Amino acid sequence: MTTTPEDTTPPAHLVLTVEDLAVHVPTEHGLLRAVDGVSFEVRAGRTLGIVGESGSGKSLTAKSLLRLHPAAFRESGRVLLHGADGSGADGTDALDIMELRRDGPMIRAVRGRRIALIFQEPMTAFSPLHTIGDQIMEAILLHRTADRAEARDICLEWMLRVGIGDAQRRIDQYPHEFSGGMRQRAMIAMALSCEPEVLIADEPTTALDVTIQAQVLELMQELQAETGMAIVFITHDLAVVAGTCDEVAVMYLGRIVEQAPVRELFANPQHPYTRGLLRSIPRFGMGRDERLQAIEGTVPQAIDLPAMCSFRDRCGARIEGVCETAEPRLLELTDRHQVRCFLHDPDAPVPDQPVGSTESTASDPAHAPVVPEESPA
Amino acid sequence: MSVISPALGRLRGRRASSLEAAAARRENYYAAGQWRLMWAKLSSHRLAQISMVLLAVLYACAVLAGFLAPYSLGSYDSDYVDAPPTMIRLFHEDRFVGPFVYGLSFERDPETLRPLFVADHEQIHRLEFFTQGSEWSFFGLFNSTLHLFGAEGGGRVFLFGTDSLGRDLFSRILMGSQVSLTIPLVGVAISFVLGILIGSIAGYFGGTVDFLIQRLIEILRSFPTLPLWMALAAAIPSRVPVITMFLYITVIMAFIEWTSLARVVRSKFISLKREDYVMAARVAGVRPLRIIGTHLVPGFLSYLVVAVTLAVPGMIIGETSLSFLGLGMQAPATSWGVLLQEAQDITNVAIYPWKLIPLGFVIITVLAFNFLGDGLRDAADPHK
Amino acid sequence: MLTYILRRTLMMIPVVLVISVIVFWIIQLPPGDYVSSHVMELQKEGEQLSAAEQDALRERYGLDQPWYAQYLAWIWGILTRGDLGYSFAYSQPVLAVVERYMATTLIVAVASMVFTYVVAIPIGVYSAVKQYSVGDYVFTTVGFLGMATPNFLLAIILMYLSYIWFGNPMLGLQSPEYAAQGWSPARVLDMLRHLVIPVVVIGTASTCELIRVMRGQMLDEMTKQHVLTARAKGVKESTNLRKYSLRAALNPIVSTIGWSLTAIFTGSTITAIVLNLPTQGPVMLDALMAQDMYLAGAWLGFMAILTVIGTLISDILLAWLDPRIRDERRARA
Amino acid sequence: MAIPSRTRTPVEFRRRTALGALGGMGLLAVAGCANSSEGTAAEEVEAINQVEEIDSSEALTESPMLARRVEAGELPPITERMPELEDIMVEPVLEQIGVHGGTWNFPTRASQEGPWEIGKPTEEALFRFTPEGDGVEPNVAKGFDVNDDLTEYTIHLRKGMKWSDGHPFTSADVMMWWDSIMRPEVFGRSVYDAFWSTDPATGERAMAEFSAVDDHTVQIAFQHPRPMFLERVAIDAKWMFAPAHWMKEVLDEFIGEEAALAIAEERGYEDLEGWYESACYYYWFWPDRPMLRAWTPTAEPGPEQVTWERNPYYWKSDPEGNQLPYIDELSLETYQDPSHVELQVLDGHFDIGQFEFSSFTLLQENAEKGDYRVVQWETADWYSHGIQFNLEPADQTLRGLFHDERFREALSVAVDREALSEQLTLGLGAPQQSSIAEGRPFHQEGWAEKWASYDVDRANTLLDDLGLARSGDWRIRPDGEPLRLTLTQESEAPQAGQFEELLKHHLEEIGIQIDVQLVDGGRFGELNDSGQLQLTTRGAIGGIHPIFRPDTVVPLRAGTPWHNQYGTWYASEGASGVEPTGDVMELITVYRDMSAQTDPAQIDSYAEQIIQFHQKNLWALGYTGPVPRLFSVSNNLANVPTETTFADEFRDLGHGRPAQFTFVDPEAETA
Repeated sequence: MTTTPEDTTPPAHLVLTVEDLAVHVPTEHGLLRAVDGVSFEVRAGRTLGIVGESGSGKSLTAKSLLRLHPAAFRESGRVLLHGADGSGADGTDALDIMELRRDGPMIRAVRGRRIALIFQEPMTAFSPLHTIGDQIMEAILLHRTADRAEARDICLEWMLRVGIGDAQRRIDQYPHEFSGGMRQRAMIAMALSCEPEVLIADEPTTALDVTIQAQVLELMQELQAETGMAIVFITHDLAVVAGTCDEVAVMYLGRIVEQAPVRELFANPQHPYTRGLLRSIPRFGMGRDERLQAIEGTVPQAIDLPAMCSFRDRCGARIEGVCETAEPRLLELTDRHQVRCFLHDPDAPVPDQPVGSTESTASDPAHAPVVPEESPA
Repeated sequence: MSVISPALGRLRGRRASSLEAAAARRENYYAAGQWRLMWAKLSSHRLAQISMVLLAVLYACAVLAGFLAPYSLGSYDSDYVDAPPTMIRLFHEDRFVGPFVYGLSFERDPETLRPLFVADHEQIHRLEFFTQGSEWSFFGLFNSTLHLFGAEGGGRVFLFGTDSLGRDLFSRILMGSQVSLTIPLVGVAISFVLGILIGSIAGYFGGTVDFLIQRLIEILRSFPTLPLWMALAAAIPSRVPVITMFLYITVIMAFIEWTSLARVVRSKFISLKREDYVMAARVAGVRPLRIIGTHLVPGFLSYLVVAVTLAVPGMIIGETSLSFLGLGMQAPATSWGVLLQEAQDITNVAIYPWKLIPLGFVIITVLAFNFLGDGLRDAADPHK
Repeated sequence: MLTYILRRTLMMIPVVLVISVIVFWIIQLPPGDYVSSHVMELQKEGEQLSAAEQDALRERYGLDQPWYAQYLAWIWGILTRGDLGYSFAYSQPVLAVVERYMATTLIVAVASMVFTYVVAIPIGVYSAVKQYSVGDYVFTTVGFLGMATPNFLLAIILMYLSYIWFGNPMLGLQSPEYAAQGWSPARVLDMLRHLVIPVVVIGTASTCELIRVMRGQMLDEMTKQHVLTARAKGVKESTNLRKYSLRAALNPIVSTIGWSLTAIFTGSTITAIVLNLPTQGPVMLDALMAQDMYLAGAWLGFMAILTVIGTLISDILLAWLDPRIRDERRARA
Repeated sequence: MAIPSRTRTPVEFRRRTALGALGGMGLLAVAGCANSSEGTAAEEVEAINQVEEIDSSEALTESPMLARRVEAGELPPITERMPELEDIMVEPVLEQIGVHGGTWNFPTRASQEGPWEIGKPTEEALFRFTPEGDGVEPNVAKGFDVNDDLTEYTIHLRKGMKWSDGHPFTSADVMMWWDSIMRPEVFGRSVYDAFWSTDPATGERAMAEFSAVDDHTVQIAFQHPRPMFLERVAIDAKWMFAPAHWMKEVLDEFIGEEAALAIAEERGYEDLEGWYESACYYYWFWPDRPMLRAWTPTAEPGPEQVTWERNPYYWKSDPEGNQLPYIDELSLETYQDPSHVELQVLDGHFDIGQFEFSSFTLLQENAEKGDYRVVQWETADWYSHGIQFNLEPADQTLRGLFHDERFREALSVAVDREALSEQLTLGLGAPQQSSIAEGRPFHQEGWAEKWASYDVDRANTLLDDLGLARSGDWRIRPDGEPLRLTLTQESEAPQAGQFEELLKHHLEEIGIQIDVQLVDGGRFGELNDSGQLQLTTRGAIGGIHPIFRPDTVVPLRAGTPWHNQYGTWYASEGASGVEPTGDVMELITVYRDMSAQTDPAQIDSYAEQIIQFHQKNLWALGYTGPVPRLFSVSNNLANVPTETTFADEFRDLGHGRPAQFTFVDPEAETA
């Protein structure tokens, strides 16, 4: 995956296209625009990372792909699931998940079968009252075979594939008898047992300790190589993204603020938020007295936001008189690198003051207007 | 970060949550203590709010009972036995005269001896507000003869009718609320302390201590309460002041109630005990009682508040049952339990149905406490 | 597990013995004894017993002994001969009296319990699934009305309404004309009609409690991660509700069945009196009032044992239903 | 009436009894009774007691239910079942000749403590009180003879009379009762007062001797004159016979202790005492135990319903020769709370219900709907609401006060009787002192008004005079203690708590602090026995005649709160209790003298003295006059007396002669 340079491999066929996805939640205090205007696409065998802080809407986006939200949530946009061979890449023949009735048989046929989901907390993702095997087989019985013996075989096979030794015994054990890492392996086995086209991994490793984390990530990569499934990898951890994803979308307050291939993003972040995130990752070679920089403030709530840049209050590079005037557009810096920031918008309103910032430093590259041409290809 | 993001979490709790528009407030949201969160959530739970208001009104009435009640507990009036609620009128012969009542003449049906009250249209008794009447005492602090209302010139106003001894039911309900609304609170408070203490000891130490306490609870719960009450009723001397009797009753109630609270506390403790911060404190050598006091109890105090709110209705009903067994307040002191017990009679249900009005008060109070408890429970876990 | 049950069962013996002592001590605690209350009863009917006659009665019943001597004799009889003692008021062995009322008591208790569970669980589930809907509020309110009205008053009001509306207060468990007959569909129907009020009255109190618990449990369970996991697997909502949420929510409720039976047995005494039910409750209350101590003692002891067994059953059920607890027990035992 | 000439007829008999003489005093105001002071007692009694006789066996008619059994060969014909024609007891017609059939739905208390509820209405004693209550008349007995010094009573039984199992009833049955049951005291009761005569000189008591003269004659001999013997038998001994043939199969005397115990155990009893109390005293629950009652049980009492069926051998008929009872069956249905009887009377289920007076309005208002009428029977109590002072309380200061007339008067006039009457008795209990009502024997002028006017000032003056000075709200006793009294009532009593609350209210107005204490029956008994009571509102005093039942008015035995310690003293012959002084001692003396009298007029004059002591002292204060006992009677039921007296001495409802109650339309009456 990541080891293969994108430009040398033939583009894999499209598996999932998300267009203008929005999840709006009515509350007593107004409409919460939890996800707004999100678009991306995922190709077979590739991994898309969605990165963001708590409350950025990344998990909601993930659940929208399977329509797991309660009826009260207002969803719009299109989630196109293309045929297994990539047919309908133009959208004509694809299945629009948003058109399906919530909890109807159509969506249920997609869930687990074509799009599978792995959750963050392996501790709670299994029912404590049922055996691991029972819960893995449930999906198999629903989607692949009605024969329990066969389902059990498939289950055992997958448990072995995800590295659960002594599967014959463990299949009848309860979740509390599994360690965290083992449970996450079981979770993966459950998700993959029906060989889905898309795997959505919602913070699959957050709850695990570092060595287990690495094992699980490795496992996922191996399996992706074997099955050719697409992965949507949701995380707040840019470090993980770097090692696993082909493409990265950075979300802030329900919107994608920057999207680029993984190398491009790390090498040439364009949005102040992305830069902030990158600065908050510890790097090799950091000076002893260098401090990790956190982004100030917390994610506000997306209710009744005025039409302005939502990151403005926390932004170190805000342009007074510009950022609060309107919402920035998503700009195409290159055909695969998009950013949502006035800094890159040639049509941005003229600021009252040239550059206004409380803590801006000249040395910070973020403050220099970045010209698209300069970005490394 | 939890699997469900806080945003979603808040959304899920949205129906009971407040999502403040103001950014400043929003920022505080994360810093806000558990109590503020609960309060914020509670204040958007409409039924809980209504319940709170209702309870506030009821308690205020109980505090001001002497002032609000037009008559005292000793106002036996043989001219007005089993009188139905008095009709308060505004117009006399199509002429507006303000709130007034007609004088009533009392006679009995010669066939059935049912009391009949005929309104005498010649006698008009206006309602007077802030009027003088029988003396009442404000918890022994001061005495007053001021009453919110009364009928002028010998008129009688019985909002809820009278009982067979000719006492005003409205006044009795108010006076009774002083007992019926406080016994549960005091009783729950006692059982609360007992329950936390014993439950936490059992939960914290586990092992033999837990085993013994568990058996103790088992024994207590299988106690025959009925003969116990009867024994107590006989043991309580007849000449106890009302306050003492009140205490006896609360202690009896608490004695029965604490075991269930202790069980709740114990199980909560066992699960909390495994939490890291408690482990840390233990490893650091903090004394057990200190751990219980500073680490564990705050960890589920909100939960206990809920449990307590929900225990109150049981106590209110318990008080009525005790009255049924004759273990109630001594006359003329009264309580809702005593009033209900008096009403428990086919004659009353069939002929003098207004005597069932106290039941309404019991129901309202129990409902209010329950809805408040429900609201509190929904609010108790803001991050759910 | 087996060792655990065994250990707990053995532990029951001292607990029950302690309870029996306390029960017996409490029963004789109220002043006066059976003879003194019996004499008062006779007086009301115009009979007088002389002091000598009273003393003879006391001697005959062994009431001239101190209470612990009476207790030891009683418990010895139970342990060695299975003899529960003698009811003074009925002049019959306690067992005979208890037997006489057992069938109806069980019918009422079991019917109330079934009613409670059959009504409460679906309503609790409904109220949770449709939280804050009109139905939720209606059920909650009706449940609370039942709970807030003291049973004795609710019973008398329902009886009176039944008389007003149907011309029959539905007292007792069956119409007298059926009492002497054999079983027939008409008699069963008649009995069912008579069961309505008692079951409603006795049931509502615990029903409300149960609805609330069930609703809370369901709300907790329905938002659990693993329910979402199952949904993401493509499991049907109804299956999901049944297999995961309901199953988990039922756990604590099923495990309290042991407790509730005792509660329904003892808690319905006053109701049974008001409704004229020929159950143990009123018999026992009379026995307590009259200090017919072996009868009262046997019954209360029985209740105590039921409570202890109930607790044990609850614990076993809990372990049986929840693999985590099962393993913990296994580890401890 | 063909009674052997040597036997006195009931008319003669009445002339010789004490109450016969009372007739002239206008004993009871009985409607339809030729109640005039002019006619002789004999004429009057004869008018009341039109004893008719069945002319021929042709006239005898039985219930269709029995006729069917006769046809089926299960029963002998009626002529063989009933006594010889001239010995059949003929009940006079009260309202109408009845119709055979129907089921009488009869409420009984669920508790085993209530055997009398069915026991009294179905009871058949040797002698019973006349409807007017002015004396006794033969019942199971056909008649009697007595010698002039009242030491030898000869009782004649009815020839051909049979037990409910068809076995002949003879003098052997009376002898069985006396020799094997009463005298050995096998059922836990001492030999009744009736069977003792007192030596007028020494006061020593001697037991009667029974002997069977022939199959139908029994003689009872006393050492000393025994006046009022038959009245006492009617009250105390209730039945003076037992089925000898059956008893021989159960009494240990005949079959040995082992076999007797085996039977006891078979019947569910652990000892012979319990079994014999049940077999010889509360015997009417055993279906196999032969009886003389109009109805007999078909099963032992159970949790729900028991049917009693008519006794095919019942020995009474109406004047037309219809064998009684008219009603075929009793359906005994258990209830636990009086409200159940109320509800099932309202819905027309119970044919007769007995009620406290407080149910009056409810019953009257629904009478038409429930198709019943409300019948009121007077009671013989002297008041409906009142208090008794325990004259020997532990506290000597209180004792002094209770014995002081002024104190009792103060407590009497401090209470507003008019108000109490409205609040407690629906306005029906007259606001008056404890007293004997006008028209009843021993009524005294001015008694009802004594200390009866509401006068708080007077009460205060009296208390001041007693040295009970007021300090603040409360009065202080001479010893410096506050004057504080405990007022005890049994919690089960009707209206318990209400009357006490009102009393407390009134008495606290005059500075006496009152603690109301409601206790269960056993506790009350214990308080009473141990002398711990001070004031109590439980029960009432009174009664038909001091000679019938002196318990509440003369301290002869323990029980009645006001004289409990004295009664204990008397009954234990001084071994325990407290020896009375003054007027209370006089009561005992007068009573003893009265008991030794053979002349009815003398007896009455002594009785009057007893009454006057009460009028003078008022050891018990009454605040409201007596209220009647209520019966709801189905409109389909006839021959239920409307105005008579409800008293235990008269066996409560039994005084209405239930055997001749009849349904107007028996078809409409099923269970």
